[in-house]
Amino acid sequence: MDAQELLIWVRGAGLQIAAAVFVLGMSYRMLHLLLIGRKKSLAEARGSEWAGGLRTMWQRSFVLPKLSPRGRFTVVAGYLFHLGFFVTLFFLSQHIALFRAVFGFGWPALPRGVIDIAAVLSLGAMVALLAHRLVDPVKRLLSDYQDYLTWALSFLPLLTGFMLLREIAFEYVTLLTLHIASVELLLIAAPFTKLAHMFSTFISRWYNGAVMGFKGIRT
Amino acid sequence: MSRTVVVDPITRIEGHLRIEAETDAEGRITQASSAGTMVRGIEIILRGRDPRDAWAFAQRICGVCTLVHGIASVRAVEDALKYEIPANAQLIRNLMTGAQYIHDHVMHFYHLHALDWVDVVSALKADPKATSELAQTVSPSYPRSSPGYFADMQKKVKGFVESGQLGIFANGYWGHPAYKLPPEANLMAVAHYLDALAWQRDVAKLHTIFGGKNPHPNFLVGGVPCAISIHPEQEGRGKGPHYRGGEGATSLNMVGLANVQNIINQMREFVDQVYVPDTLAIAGFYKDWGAQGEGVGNFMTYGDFPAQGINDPASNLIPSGVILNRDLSTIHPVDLHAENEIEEFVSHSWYDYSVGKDKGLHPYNGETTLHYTGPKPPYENLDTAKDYSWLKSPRWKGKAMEVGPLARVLMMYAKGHAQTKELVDMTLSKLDLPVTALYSTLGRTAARTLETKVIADAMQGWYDQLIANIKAGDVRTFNETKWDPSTWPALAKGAGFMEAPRGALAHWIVIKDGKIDNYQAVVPSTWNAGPRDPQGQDGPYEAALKGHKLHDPKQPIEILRTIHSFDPCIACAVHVTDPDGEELVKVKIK
Amino acid sequence: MKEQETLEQRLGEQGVSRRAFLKFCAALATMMALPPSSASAIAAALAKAKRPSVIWLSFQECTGCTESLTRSHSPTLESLIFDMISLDYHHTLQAASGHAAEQARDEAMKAFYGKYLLLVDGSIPLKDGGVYSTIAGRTNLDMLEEAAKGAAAIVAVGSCAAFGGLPNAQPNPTGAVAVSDIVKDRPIVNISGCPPIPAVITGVLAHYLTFGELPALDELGRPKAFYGETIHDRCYRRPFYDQGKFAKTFDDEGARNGWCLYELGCKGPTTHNACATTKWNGGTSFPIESGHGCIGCSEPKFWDAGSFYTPLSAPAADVATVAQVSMVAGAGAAVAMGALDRVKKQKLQQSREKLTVEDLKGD
Amino acid sequence: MSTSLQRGIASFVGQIDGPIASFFTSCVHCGLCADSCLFYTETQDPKYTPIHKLEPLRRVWQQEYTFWGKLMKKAGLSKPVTDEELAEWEPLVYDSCTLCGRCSLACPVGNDIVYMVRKMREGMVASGHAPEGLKGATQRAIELGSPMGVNINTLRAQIKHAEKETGLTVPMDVEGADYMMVLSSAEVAEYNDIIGAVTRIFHQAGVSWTIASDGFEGTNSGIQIGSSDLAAELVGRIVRAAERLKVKYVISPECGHAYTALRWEGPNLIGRPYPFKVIHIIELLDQLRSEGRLKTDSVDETRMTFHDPCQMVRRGGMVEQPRNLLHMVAPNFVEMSDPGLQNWCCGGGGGVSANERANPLRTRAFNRKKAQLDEIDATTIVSACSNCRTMLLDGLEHNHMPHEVVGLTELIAEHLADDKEGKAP
Repeated sequence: MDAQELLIWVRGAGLQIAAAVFVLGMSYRMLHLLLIGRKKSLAEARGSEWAGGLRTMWQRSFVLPKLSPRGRFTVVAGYLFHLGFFVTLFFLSQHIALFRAVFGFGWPALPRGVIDIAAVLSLGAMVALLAHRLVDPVKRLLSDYQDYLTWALSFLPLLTGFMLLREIAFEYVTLLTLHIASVELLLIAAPFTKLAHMFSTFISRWYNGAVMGFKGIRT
Repeated sequence: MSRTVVVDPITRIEGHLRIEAETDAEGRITQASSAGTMVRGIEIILRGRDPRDAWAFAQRICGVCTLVHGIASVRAVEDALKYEIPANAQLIRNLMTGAQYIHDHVMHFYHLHALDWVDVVSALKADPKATSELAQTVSPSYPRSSPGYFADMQKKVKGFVESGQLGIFANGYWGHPAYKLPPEANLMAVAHYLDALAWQRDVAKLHTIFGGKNPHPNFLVGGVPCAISIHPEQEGRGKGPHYRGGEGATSLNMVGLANVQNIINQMREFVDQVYVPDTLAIAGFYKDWGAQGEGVGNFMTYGDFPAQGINDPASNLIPSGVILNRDLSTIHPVDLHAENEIEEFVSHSWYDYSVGKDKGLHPYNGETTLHYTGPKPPYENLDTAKDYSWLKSPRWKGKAMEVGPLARVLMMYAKGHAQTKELVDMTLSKLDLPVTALYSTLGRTAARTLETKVIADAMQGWYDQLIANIKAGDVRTFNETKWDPSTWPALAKGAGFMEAPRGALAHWIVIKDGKIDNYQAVVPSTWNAGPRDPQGQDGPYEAALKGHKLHDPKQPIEILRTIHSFDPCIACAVHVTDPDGEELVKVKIK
Repeated sequence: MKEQETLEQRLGEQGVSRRAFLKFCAALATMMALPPSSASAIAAALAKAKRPSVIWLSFQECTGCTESLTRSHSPTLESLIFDMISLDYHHTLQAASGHAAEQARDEAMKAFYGKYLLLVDGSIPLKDGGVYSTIAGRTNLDMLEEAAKGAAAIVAVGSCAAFGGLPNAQPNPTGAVAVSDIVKDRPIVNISGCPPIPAVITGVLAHYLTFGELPALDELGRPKAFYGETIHDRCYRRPFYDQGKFAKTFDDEGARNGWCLYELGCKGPTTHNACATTKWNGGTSFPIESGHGCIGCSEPKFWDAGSFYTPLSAPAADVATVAQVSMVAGAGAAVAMGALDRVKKQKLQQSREKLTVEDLKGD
Repeated sequence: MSTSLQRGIASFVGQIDGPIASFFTSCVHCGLCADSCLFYTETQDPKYTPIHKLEPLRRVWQQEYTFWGKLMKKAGLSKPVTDEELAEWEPLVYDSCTLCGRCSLACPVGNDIVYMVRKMREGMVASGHAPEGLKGATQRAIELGSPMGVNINTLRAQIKHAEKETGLTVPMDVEGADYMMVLSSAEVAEYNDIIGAVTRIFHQAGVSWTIASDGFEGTNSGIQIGSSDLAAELVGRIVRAAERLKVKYVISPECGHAYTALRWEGPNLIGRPYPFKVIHIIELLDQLRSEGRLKTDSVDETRMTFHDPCQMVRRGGMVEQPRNLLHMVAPNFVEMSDPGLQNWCCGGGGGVSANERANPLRTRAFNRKKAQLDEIDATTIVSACSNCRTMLLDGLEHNHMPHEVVGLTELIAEHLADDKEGKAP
């Protein structure tokens, strides 16, 4: 199989496999989380579960507790990483073209300069987060192989994507193949690893917020 | 004693064609079988693909016709989706198709057909001065006609022949008594062979401007791909690449449009000054060919070159219709969508039909199931009583039809197209031949020349209209409303037709859920070169060869002349035939 | 047979000056990306060259490659076939037909055994014993193997001969393969493209005639001089790609301004060819300049690389349907697993012993 | 596998519900919860990272509720949860967690970690891994009616004392009263001024109330040890008494976990909704205040601050109510840093105070409170949870700090507007 055939495979069958695993795994996992369910509280509500749940789903992305310096580092780097990741994922015109092709609609892209900055910041933040995970006692205690695996799986698409836009080190075909393949690995791993938090976070926040909302606690 | 004469490969054509002819004791052909010996299964490959991509696949049916299948394909999709295209796109398609005719017909005449009539070796004996006089008589305004020019040309040929490496001219039937031209005419034709090679290179550029390259220029469902880059300075617009295009933006800018005008001029000059005069001059020596090689006597056109869009057939430069049995007084209408009109048969082809091999299928329901039943290669002969070709046998209401330049000229003539009538009458009177001479090998070749002239003259009109539209601010070349497959119906059927240089061409497409469900191309060479049908009716090639007397069965130049007069394009014909050898005395021609 | 003349002699006889000849050689050197100093070496080699025999076999093809060759501006087809090579077999151009044609080929193969250059266009069908393409009753495979034996080198012209091309596209109904799938013991150069750029065909021939060997090839057997870079790398619209300026339809402002065609499916970034530099038909234009994305025709399997209008960043296959099916399957699995969990929990509940204060007292 | 371990793991499996599965799925090991936990901040020991305290439960979840986990378990590749491991985790789950819920507000992916700890304790106690102190307290609660050993006689004595002090009658077992007051053991035993305080306040406000002789103890050790079965029994006593007296409201005392047990968990523990409503005493006082039924006529100029009890504020939602009341009587009220929802726990909630083993750690954890207090120059700490008060007093004493600690209800009662009838002679 030559480079072109490999590219065709990753753009075709490979992507189908990855999409199938991702969608099947994620829909299974998320629906399962909802279906495991919880007992409805028989206590008298003081507020609305829905209001609390929905508010927390959204608000928890922005409202932060007071943090120690190491906590602040995690939050800042974490934000940069996620923000950079989302900006490059959703606002690079090539990606929007992908969404248009798959979903039938798109949206305006951000200028390349913005994307470049976002990608660099995101990459830098990820490297810093990895270093922190290796030295910070709390994170080191919490980490297992999966944390490093998922770090690599998230880092590679960003890195190869950045290299692709500039054709660094390899030629376009190779870089595009690597980029798509790295995304496929990410998609395949996502439902079975902590990457599932990309969706379950919102379920978690809902559950958390719903409890608070039920009690009428304004968080 | 009867013998089977096999000509395989038929060269100087597009594709892989084999002719097996049975001759009687006098060397007269009693039955001929035309076999296409190559198939790629493009219709099978097309299934399940994006209809918008189909043109590129279909276009590769043939690199000589090179754009006709692209246009037929996009028209099929547009017909299925009721997809209107902008006026400019129609004009550009007309210009590209017109250029294809002119390019293709000239190349066919000089580079594929001429060597059947022109003896290259004989040119060595010509007197350059007399050649010059002949040339100036034939075409007073063509500049390359000095004695020195022809002397140089002769020297070139001489050097070539004397090198001992004859290359493409090796093993020609040189000196065959069927060659009737005097040495001077041969020398003039050889010179024009080379002139035409140089000329065609330049005029092919018209396709490149609009379509990016030639062969295989690009097309687009919904219009044409090349946006028009005419940038009037606009108030409030910035300068520089941020606001404007780079380097002239697209090839269809002021320079490109001026270039198109130059090419049209070049085309018309060559047609008027070289092609038409040469045809008439050479035909004068072969008037006997005005009485043989007719074929089936039925002619069909689909029409083309719409002035008002594809859905207004009345505006076509070439009208559509069917002429039966030479009867020019009645033009029968043709309906491509009617399932009882056009059908393809496979009774002598290496295909299977689910409905049985003796039934015909309209292309919407067409099937392409390869099933080779011929002899195991290497073989000497095909079994022409059974299946013998990769071509199917298309029929209109059960009748074999000849398509191509002769059909078109007859149609225009019958419908009273003034310029055609004038050209046909002028030619017949110059050659002193009756109207019936049109139904012949010579008539077919002459018709090709005459329609080239008609189309070359029409080019200017399309160009002028395009420029007028742009001047009026209309630069639209593509309609994007139905580009997105989500706007399409779940099921759509369409037929895209055109007049290709070699004749009536149509592609039928069935689109299901945004993908190609069935795709069938019935191409000119399938009509002309197809094998016999279940009723045993010959295809046009087969019919045309009947009665030819071979002067020397080992040098069957007569077969080549008639077959070449159809300008075969066998890769186009996709489905090809193969003959199977009867247990007669088989003599391989040496 | 007269002693063969050299090219320089022949050109001289035809009134071509030495000066013009050298100019041609310099142009050739530039085109082949050779240093200018090599022009004189080319001139010396070409001046001494006899016209080598070239046999051109056409298999499952459309004649587009031959047509492309006829459009060559430098060298022209005329100078190629009359001055540089002896084209001893070529279906579309040769005068002879039928047995006479076959005989011409046989003779040339005998006379120049081990020396002739074999050019092939079209793929070779192998399915069902190769019945899908025959010439003179012989299969393409048979003819190729015979001709390859005596060939000094083989030039696979066009993507069909080089990589299998259109006949090889899924589902490959005739089992079509490339020349290199069959011939393993001869040097092969792949001049891919559908069709190839004529200057590339003539350039490779000129290189071979000059140096007596094939030019440097990439891993796909293509001459690096022409296929070393992508269309994208040399595209005049590249700055727009870098700026993120893309035409969104074929007839919007972006399209008229010549912005990048990436989003309209241009395969320039993954396609190795010289279109963006040599352009087509005497430098007139090339597909991207004429508003249509590159379809990637010089790369293997380009017919099966997804729609020509799908951006490279988008899937080449139907992912949406796969995703829809997967979502339903995932939901089904979740419902089933949810039910099992419920049963498990109910069982646990039933068998659960209530915790009493006795349990706290320990052992 | 021992029976108790089996029982514990079965309990884990039974406890894992949608939220817990979702929380484990979402955790990205960012470690931010560590910063929110005073056991981590005061020790800097990573093992006190809240999410880490749930490791055994996480593994049970993984092995029983995830595709790969099940597969790995089938293949014998996963590490089973053992008794030794649970024993190792026992101090993490009980000693170093006060169920204060601060981590649940800090988690960026939204995990309600305290919810998980509460559920995990169910399995821990079922497997026999609960601290001895807490076991004893629970046992006493079940067997004697109170974790501290107070009984109806103790209460009657305190009531008599209060009646004498206030000159008012403390209504006992009055059927048809609107409100039924529940107390915590500590209030009966130590902070008994509250009985007089509420008597006077209710008298002034004209509240119809009563105390039930068979349902006055609000402290619920069952919740703290993590046993729903035992918690249900304890709650059931109050419910039965309230139903017997046909009251409309049951008043939760100034005791955090009592409030949580009675207000939020109670109906779920007994498996049916209450026929009455539960209201926290502070909530009621604020309601009386807003209705104008609670009047004060003097203020206390002391610099006061308020210690937010976790279960009442962060987990109970009463942020404004205590402050409204304080503003009536404390013009020099100052807030500590991180007031309200983000307040730091006293260090002894969630059963930690009943667990002697945890004392050294609890003392260390108090450093956080000390630091908070050192930032302001308040002299009096007001709170509304008897357990907090005990912990504050403990901590202040240990650190030789001079602050006074008062209960909010008592503070209000002290400044009640002069009321001829209600005022003590």
